[in-house]
Amino acid sequence: MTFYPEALRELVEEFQEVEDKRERIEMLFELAEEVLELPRDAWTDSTRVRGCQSEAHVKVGVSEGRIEFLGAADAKLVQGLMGVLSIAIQGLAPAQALLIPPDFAEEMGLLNSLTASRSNGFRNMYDKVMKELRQQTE
Amino acid sequence: MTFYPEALRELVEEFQEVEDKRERIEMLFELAEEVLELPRDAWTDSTRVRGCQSEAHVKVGVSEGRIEFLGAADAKLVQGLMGVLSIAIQGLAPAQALLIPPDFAEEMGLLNSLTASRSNGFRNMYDKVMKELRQQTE
Amino acid sequence: MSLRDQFPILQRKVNGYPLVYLDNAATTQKPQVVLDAMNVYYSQSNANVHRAVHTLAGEATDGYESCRTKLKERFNASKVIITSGTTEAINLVAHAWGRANLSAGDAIVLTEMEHHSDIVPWQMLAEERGVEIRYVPVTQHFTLDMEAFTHSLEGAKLVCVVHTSNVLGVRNPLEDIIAQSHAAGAKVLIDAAQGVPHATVDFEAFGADFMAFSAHKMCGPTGIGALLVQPDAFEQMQPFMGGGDMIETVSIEGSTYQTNEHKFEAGTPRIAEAIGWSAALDWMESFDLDAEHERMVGIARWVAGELRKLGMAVYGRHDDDDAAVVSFLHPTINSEDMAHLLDARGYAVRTGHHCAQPLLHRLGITGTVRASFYVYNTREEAEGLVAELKEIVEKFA
Amino acid sequence: MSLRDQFPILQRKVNGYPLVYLDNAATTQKPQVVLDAMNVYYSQSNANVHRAVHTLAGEATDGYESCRTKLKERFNASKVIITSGTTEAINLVAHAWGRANLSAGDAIVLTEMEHHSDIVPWQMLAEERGVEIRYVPVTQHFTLDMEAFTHSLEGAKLVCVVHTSNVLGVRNPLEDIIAQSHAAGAKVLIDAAQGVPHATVDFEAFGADFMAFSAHKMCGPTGIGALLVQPDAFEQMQPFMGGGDMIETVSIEGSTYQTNEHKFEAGTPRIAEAIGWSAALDWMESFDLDAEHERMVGIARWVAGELRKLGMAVYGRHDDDDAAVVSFLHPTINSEDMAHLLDARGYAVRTGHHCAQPLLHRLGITGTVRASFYVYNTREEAEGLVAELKEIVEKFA
Ligand SMILES: Cc1ncc(COP(=O)(O)O)c(C=O)c1O
Ligand SMILES: Cc1ncc(COP(=O)(O)O)c(C=O)c1O
Repeated sequence: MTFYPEALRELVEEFQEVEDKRERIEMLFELAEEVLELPRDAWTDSTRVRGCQSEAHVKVGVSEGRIEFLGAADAKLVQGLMGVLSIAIQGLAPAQALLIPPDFAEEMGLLNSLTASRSNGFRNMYDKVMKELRQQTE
Repeated sequence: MTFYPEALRELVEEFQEVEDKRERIEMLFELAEEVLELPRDAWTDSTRVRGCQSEAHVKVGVSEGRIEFLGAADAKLVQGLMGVLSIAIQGLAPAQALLIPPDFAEEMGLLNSLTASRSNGFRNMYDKVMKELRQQTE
Repeated sequence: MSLRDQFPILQRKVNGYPLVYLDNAATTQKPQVVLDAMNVYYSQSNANVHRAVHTLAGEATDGYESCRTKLKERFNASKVIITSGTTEAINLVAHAWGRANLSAGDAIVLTEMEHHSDIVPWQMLAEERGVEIRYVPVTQHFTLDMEAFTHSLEGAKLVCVVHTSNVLGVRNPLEDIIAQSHAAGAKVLIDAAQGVPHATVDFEAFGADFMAFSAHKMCGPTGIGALLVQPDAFEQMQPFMGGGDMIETVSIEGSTYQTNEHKFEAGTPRIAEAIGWSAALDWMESFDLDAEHERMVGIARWVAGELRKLGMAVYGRHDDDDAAVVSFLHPTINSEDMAHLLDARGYAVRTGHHCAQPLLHRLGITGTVRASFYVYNTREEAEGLVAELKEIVEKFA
Repeated sequence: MSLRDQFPILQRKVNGYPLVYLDNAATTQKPQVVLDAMNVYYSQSNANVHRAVHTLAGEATDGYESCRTKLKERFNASKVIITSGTTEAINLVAHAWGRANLSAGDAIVLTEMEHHSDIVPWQMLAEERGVEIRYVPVTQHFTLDMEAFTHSLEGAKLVCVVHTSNVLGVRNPLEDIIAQSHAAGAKVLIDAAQGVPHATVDFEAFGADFMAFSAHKMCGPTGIGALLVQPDAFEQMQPFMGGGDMIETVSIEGSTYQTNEHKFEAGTPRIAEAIGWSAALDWMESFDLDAEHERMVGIARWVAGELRKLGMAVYGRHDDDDAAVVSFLHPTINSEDMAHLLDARGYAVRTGHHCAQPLLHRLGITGTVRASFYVYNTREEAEGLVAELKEIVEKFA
């Protein structure tokens, strides 16, 4: 967990203390509120996270060297994971954010598969955010 | 074994008494001599047993209501099985011969597969002989 | 041992709760006898089939061919081609029969109820050969528009229809479809992936020309399926994939092909899979499928009713011959969230478009939550599902 | 546990004698870990992959994709398409790449050493599209006529060559072939069915455009194989079979396809098989394949020498990089008889044309007896084989 920012580390630990998966999901649903919402009329093909079962959109900008992350998803679970990512990277320098591996979703006991495939909206979302960050720092 | 003619029944029993497969094969090789040989220059596409690994040819006629069976094969094992079939059907009425199931090769401990496939020259040979007998009695 | 006890996976816990496996339309579980048969093969008889005289090869060949024999018996079919599954079986028809017998201007009839596996191969053929595709619409009662079907037949050469919808569970009026198609001079392909797990079909009496299905949806292994073909249609098929045992002779001038089913089984076949499927087919004979089907549909019908009471939209009608599939949506709770919440309590259901986007498009939706029942599922499991959903609705609606 | 002890089948008796399995070029045996992996999957995680959120589906998807990941690592390949075997992999190239990139007048170079699986798909394409096929002859030293090869390249678009002959065991000069082909502007497909079980290949460094092989010849299950593809060739491939997970969207107006390997994996994939293969790939890392290869070729070379002493014709040269395959014929004893006599003592060898009729035609024969060795075979088994053959020759010649 070395690369996790403090806030993310705490979150992971908080989740790990909860044994029941249903409870963890409910906690995650609450984190959906943490995302700076990308309004529906800003949803475009370029904000779309591909391969999700339902609609999910993200927008990542870098302003004065700090990340600005917006997102929204039909599924609360996906938006909750955006919330976690948001807590992790909002306001960070891109170079720092790029060090965060996707493992937290598994470590928080939320996903059981990290394979980048259609079942895994989270992984696609994470990959898209990181890719865009990389492009914007080049 | 109800449909086996006497001579075939005896042969099957004789083979069943021998425990070693190698010995049984050697006994079968000797039965290759029992076949009325179909001379090489009589080998044609219509005498060919298809799907054999090596060349095998048979010719079945019915003369005065009695079967006349000729055969020859590159493989002694196949020709030996022709010998067994010959002992079973030579001179029989076709209707009687048609009652003989192909099981004897397995019961004699010679083949372990009765699936009609390329591995099984015997089965293809048996099927061809029976088919021709059926055609000639129609 | 009870039927259910024969499935080792059903002892498993998921997220601390007993597994309730309700994703049977995607794939079914395997009884122990199927695993045993494959283990025995691999640890006692593993060898390549055909063309060999050694003992293991004979046993492997017998095992492989026994699958074909059992399929012939179970379905009363004279030609059974072993494929990797329903999808390959349909692609085989599109290539081996379609490309040899259809040309520009010919028409194929599909339905909006088809699985992608019975759409995309035809779209590819249509694009390549200029063949026309006509889609029979689905009505608001979740059935095929049979009037439109009749109209679509004019000049059609092939009708491809799903036996039972994997989304709706609706079993189509196949007898009528086959009779009308044949009267119009069209051949008929049935996608029976969801049909044969629920009903025994006499292919000969049924009268379709082609029928495709997968082992993994009827308690058999992954990686294997079959295409049943009527003899006259079989004679019209050209080879599809080349190599391995499908030839009679190969020379640099050209090749000649086998005349039996091997012609369409290029390369080393699915040997262990065939042996496992063979065991699964035997196992399917060990209970009364019709009675089980009745029980399962009863459960599905009950679940559908309860879910409607919870305010869900249910897509399906659950007639006696339909499959035990319940597709549903809640007006405000997202499907994916619902599936995750269920998974947290051990319930495995599927969400998404179920590879039937044209059908969902017609229904005006993009996906459903789907619970599908099979022979080892119990009424108690269904009650548990309803109770869980009730809790979810109360909490998250 | 010794390497050999990990193969349960090697404890078996055949006709009262311990099994001596020397038909490894047809298919290899499976170590217990491979069976275990498939059993664990079927009894704990069996589910359909992709598009689902429940726990089992996640585990199944990870298991399936782990096979791809391991293949990428082992072969240093960026694109790995999972197929049902070598044969389907080559047919996939013929359809997905060939039909999109070759047209009348284009030429494909094959060799007389090819397996039918690398001939028939091209003959079918040639007939359909008017493509020319050129066959590189085999010399009396059992090698490709490299001068003829160089000449054949003029204007060729694709070169298809077997890594290692399944009849001769001869490993072709692939580095030279690939370099010359690329210089002439042709892509190269390697049939590595017999190659990868004996040698580790760095696909990236190797430089071929396509490489096909089967799991069952490298201690993995039946029913699965792979096609490795270079990225630029991958971009030139059109979809082959339609249905299942290969699409992005399907509508009645048309479909769009996935952009990764799933585009070529239509239908429910070979899930258990992928998991079994994954275990086999791990297992292959547990010993030094190069050292084992050296040992096996040593055995083959010794056997070849002994058989020549017995008056047999041996077809092969047994160089260091060749596979441990010994093809032979006795001047008077029929091959099939020989195989039956060997089987009676527990020895499994293969006879027949080994799906390489053009090669045999060139050698002026119609078949051989073939003994092929793999990592679990011992020197003692080889000595036993020679002793048996000696006895057979003495008795039946
Ligand atoms: C050289 C070669 N190519 C292709 C094949 C075909 O492999 P499969 O039957 O597994 O598709 C084989 C195996 O029989 C082979 O030895
Ligand atoms: C109706 C229907 N057709 C075709 C298929 C495709 O079957 P498979 O993926 O086994 O090829 C399925 C299963 O997903 C199905 O439900």
